[in-house]
Amino acid sequence: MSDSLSRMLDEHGNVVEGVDPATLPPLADLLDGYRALVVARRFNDQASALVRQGRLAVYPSSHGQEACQVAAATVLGEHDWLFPTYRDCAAVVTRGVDPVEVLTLLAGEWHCGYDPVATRVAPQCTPLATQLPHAVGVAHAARLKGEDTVVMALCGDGATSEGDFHEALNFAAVFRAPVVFLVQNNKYAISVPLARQSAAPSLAAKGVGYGVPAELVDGNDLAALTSVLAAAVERARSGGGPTLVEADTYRIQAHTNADDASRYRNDDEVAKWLPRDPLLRLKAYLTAQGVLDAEREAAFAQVAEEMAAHVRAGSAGEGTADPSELFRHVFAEPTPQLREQSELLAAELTADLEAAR
Amino acid sequence: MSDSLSRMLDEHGNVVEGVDPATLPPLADLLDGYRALVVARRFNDQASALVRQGRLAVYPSSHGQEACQVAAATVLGEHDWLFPTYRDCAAVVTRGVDPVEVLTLLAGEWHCGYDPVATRVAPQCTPLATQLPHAVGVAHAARLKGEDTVVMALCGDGATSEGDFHEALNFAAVFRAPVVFLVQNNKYAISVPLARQSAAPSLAAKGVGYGVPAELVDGNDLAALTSVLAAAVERARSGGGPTLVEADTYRIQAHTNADDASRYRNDDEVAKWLPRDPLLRLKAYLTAQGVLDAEREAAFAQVAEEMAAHVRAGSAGEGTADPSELFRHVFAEPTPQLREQSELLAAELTADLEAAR
Amino acid sequence: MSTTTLTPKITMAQAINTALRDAMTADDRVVVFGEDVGPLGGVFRVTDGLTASFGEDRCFDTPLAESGIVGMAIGMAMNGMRPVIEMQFDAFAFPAFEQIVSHVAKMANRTRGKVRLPMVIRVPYAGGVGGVEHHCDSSEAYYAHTPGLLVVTPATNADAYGLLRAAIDSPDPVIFLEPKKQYFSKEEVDVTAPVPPIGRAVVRREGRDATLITYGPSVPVALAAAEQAAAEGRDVGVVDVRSIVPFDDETVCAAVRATGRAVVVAEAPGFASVASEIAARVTERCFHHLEAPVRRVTGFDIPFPAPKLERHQLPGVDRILDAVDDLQWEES
Amino acid sequence: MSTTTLTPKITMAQAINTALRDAMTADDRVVVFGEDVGPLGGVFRVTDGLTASFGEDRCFDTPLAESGIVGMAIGMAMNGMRPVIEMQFDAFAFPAFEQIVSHVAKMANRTRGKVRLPMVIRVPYAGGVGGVEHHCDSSEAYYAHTPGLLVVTPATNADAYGLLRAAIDSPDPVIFLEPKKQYFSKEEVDVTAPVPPIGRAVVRREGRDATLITYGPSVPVALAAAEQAAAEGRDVGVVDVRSIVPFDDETVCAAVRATGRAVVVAEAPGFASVASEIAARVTERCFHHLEAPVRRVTGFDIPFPAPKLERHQLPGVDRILDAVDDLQWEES
Ligand SMILES: Cc1ncc(C[n+]2csc(CCOP(=O)(O)OP(=O)(O)O)c2C)c(N)n1
Ligand SMILES: Cc1ncc(C[n+]2csc(CCOP(=O)(O)OP(=O)(O)O)c2C)c(N)n1
Ligand SMILES: [Mg+2]
Ligand SMILES: [Mg+2]
Repeated sequence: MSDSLSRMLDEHGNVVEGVDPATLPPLADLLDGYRALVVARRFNDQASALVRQGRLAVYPSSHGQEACQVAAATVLGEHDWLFPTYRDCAAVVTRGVDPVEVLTLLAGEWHCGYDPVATRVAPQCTPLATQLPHAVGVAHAARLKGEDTVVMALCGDGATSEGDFHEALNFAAVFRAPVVFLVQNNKYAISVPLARQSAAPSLAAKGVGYGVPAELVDGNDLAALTSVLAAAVERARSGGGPTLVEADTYRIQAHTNADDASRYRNDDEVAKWLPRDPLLRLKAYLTAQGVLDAEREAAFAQVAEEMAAHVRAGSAGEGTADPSELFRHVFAEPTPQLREQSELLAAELTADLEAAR
Repeated sequence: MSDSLSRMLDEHGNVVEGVDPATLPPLADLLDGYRALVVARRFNDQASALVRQGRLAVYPSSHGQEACQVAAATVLGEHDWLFPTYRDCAAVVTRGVDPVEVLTLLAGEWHCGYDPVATRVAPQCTPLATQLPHAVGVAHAARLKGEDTVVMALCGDGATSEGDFHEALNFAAVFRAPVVFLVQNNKYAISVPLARQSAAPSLAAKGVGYGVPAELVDGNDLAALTSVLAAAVERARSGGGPTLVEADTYRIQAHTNADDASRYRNDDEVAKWLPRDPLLRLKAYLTAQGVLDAEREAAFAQVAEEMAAHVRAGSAGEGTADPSELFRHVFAEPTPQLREQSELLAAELTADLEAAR
Repeated sequence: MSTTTLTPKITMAQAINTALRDAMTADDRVVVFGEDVGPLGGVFRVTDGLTASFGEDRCFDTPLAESGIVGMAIGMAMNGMRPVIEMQFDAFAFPAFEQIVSHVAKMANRTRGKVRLPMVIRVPYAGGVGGVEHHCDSSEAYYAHTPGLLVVTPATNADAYGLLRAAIDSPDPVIFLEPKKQYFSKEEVDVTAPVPPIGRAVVRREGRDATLITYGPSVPVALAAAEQAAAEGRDVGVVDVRSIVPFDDETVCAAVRATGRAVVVAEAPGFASVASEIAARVTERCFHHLEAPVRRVTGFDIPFPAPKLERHQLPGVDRILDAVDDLQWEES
Repeated sequence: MSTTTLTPKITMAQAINTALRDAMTADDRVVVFGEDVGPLGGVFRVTDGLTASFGEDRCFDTPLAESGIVGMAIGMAMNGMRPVIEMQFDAFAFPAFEQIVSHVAKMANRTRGKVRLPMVIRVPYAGGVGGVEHHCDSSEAYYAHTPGLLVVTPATNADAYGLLRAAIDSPDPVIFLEPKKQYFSKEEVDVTAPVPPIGRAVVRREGRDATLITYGPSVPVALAAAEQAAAEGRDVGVVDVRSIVPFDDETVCAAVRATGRAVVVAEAPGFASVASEIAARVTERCFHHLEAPVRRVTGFDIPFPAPKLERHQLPGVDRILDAVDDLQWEES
């Protein structure tokens, strides 16, 4: 099961041969999903634009991976948790977190922007794979508390090489923790191609070594992704333990704006993936099914534009950047040492102000 | 291939049904192997006795795992490397290192006793799984230098849960490094049983996730172990890359002398494994083949006794324990700081001596 | 579950065990896990009987992976529990270093206090037990240098009980360093005494001539040295730091100002250590009270030596007294 | 492969690149690997062109796993090579902490010198680049506190070249900390100059009134502060430590004894830091020459702040001058 690719819609939006159309997610859900894809794409593009304008420090875009982003968020219930990486802003946005808050960290703040407990979204994680054991912990705690919470934990192909990936998968399996691990295999870890990352037949193949059921799915096919992930979430919720899902996708853009992808891959390779765009195929399918027309498309674009305008407006400010906050959250109660240091800084700032007069 | 158990000799020393007796290692090799088993067993017992006598700080015995110990060492060529753990003294002895040197660390010295470069045996490693990436490095360096060295890297079932196990297997696979990983699955990590360590169908199943061929073998059957490991060494030597071998065996004694196994397992479980003793079955086979008789058995016992006497004699002394050595090897050239500290200690010791007069 | 009464004489391991028990009884969000802490009760028997008393869900063994253990504890703390985890030996916490430094220490700050991690990482530390390599490291400097971690180390069985209760109650993550050589030494412990606050040093012995500043396994050694100094006519005090982070400047500096002479005593290698910090900050704050530079008696800057040589590494009574002798008495 | 000539003005990244190139040319046991160091040439372009010049076997990318990278380097060093590995950012070396502390630092001692590990771990470190979290840590204290590691940090492009050559030639493992904010600043570098020995500090500026002791990214800041102090009539010297382990007590203490006043400047959080060590050891050795306690200007004990606030964390000219002003001038 882990070596064959699950796909429902082909690149042209046709239902793949052998797939019973009745097994596709309901049209209404796919239409919602398509809207989310449009918003996610717009979010990616808007954030990249903000970087170019110098209003955002850095942005790792999920352009081309929006189906993974949308599916990961939409299969979750209200009380479920999402554990995103730095590349998963669009998933967090789809989950319903204010897109301005989502960009806080990347805008140069020291904090994650949103309230992880209220939103049930962990801070976007930078050190690779380190969030995966946290996801297991949240899930195991939920199980001990008798709650039916499920945790969706995201990582990239590169992150699967880290020891923490291994430890998290193994802990989840041993404790039958309700976690779904979604690996977005976008074929690159910055400049390092998949072949330098793994010699396995697939990343899904890693499930076997933990006794974790695994599935390889077309990462640009929202229908297939949603089906596979929803099933995994359901199994986790009903006590069936963790699942590993590998999404076969591609990083269309550079790692971040700071990266120069031409140093390690050629445009031909990218060009081959462009027709596999997750939006194109779902649009084709929904159009053929008669539920998507120009009007609806325009309505979705409108929603996306409003989101983008909100992001632009929200990113205009200088942010909080109150120096006293430097000391406020390190501990519940600042230590005497931090109080002293905070006073030192305050005195400096006062002196600066006075000098500036 | 990774889920079915390779076995050549059953518990009674009969060739297992379906196995062509011609595929067994040559009788002469098995006879040598048997002698090595006898010596290894004697070594384990002698070391345990030294602990009881207070002449050795601690000893993690491989009693019952001697077939793994012997096979791991004997399949290697002169220039190959062995990477043992704290439990693999007997493998190091089989490799030809002076058994007194092998016990150095456990006798309370700060160093590993033997010269790793001269013996091609890495220091016995305590932090679990951490030696596995070193093994990959030695192997990769050999490959870059055009040498046909193979590296045998040992670890336990518990150690497979560590991130370093994962990283080592993956690096070995990606670089096609000539390493054979032998996991001695003795069912316990101190008190923690295999079921708490892994939910996988087998530990060999982990190979798939790295694209590393894997084999599950009866760890108490020297014939099967030798065949499987020798084939893996040959594949590695000829450029075929790494192999993962899981040896199905059992830790007959407590974790170390300091451990009380009755707190976490009962004697019945142990009793079940006693008839599967690696010595018994090989002895029965060789006797039936007519190459082992009482005289030969006595000769082997004699060799083992000589080794044991040598160990007892060698463990009598107080060891080097020269305080100036504390500073001598930290860097090639002691730093000014270490020189100062060394002089301080020397002055103290001189003062003590004078005070004692 | 036994109810807690005034225990006449118990070992430090038992004091910690009792603290865990009492905390688990008082608050069912407290869970204990790690390697061999379940049926075995830990290699030092510190968690003895907890699984039997509280069940598999409250005290359990994990797979053998320290980063995973700390990482899972982080997640459980995020989801409302209060994990108390054990690292089997000091050096075996190092695989979890990234989780500790990049997450345990920083989660509260990163989330502006929305996600605090009320977890305790118990680490048996330091030497004096004749352990083989990797079993005797004094790793407090790594943690103390990392902003966001509270670092606490008891020197008495009463503090082992009290400070662990305080650590478990703390809203912030605590690295709880247990001097393993004291696990089996017996002392009276009044578990009904008020829980001491984290962040307060304590004067273990008053002294007018010089002050020994120390913590954890070196406290009994410093007390023995003070005892011997007294026999030799010098009145030496001992301050037990107890809480490395936060640091109690007030108590420590008051003691040093009163004597004008100080020696910092700790097992860890001295370079860039907690002892360096104490020496530096005491000097900064008490400079004009000092008759002599603050001396340090610490481990040498070498890997922890094997049993046969460890007595040379550990700060002993003689070395401490030599340092006290060095405090330029002739000039005063 | 270009032969090396006197290069007029190159960046620190280029100086390091040239050092790698020259070392690889001089000794084919030198191999370079890590994350993205191959075709990409590293995220800071420090390894630019090495794969093209020396081939895949001499400079290559690895899977994404820092413990594996350090572990593999250990094995390669055991087998006769001289690996120079890159940790992509300071905080991303933490997953390798166990390998560094338990093996890199201890292998020579454990084998009585039979297995030395001539390897270099390059770590771009410290702030000043407006990086997001985990990208600006100053982690030198962790390494400096660990016996068995040499810890070196250049502050000039010439030293970046020279010290890296020395580090690669060293029979012992070296943590080579590169002040990343200086990667793209240009200076003249004479690569034909003799390689400086590891372990020697250098006086960057003579001064009679006070001494700033510093290293790495804080050296230019200290020089700027000294410049401004001069404008204000105070003659302040600057010592660049360069080598944290071994530490050059001689040079540092000579400078301090001459002035009687010292300020230690470093970016890392101050608690239990290298700055603490320097303050403590300078005080121990120069006590009677000191007119005032040695002051420390360091980062606060907080997680490294985000771009918008990092200027408050970094020791700046004003804060250094305030500390100099504090050195009790009225009394002398
Ligand atoms: C522990 C750690 N090491 C290195 C890095 C630097 N780094 C950031 S992203 C990245 C590549 C990650 O690749 P992948 O996991 O495939 O995710 P993607 O960026 O493709 O989404 C690297 C090496 C890091 N963030 N964390
Ligand atoms: C990193 C690390 N964590 C913990 C330990 C403590 N410890 C020593 S042996 C052991 C169990 C190892 O089990 P396994 O790998 O199955 O090997 P076995 O002892 O059975 O041969 C543990 C937990 C250690 N040595 N290293
Ligand atoms: Mg990727
Ligand atoms: Mg085992």
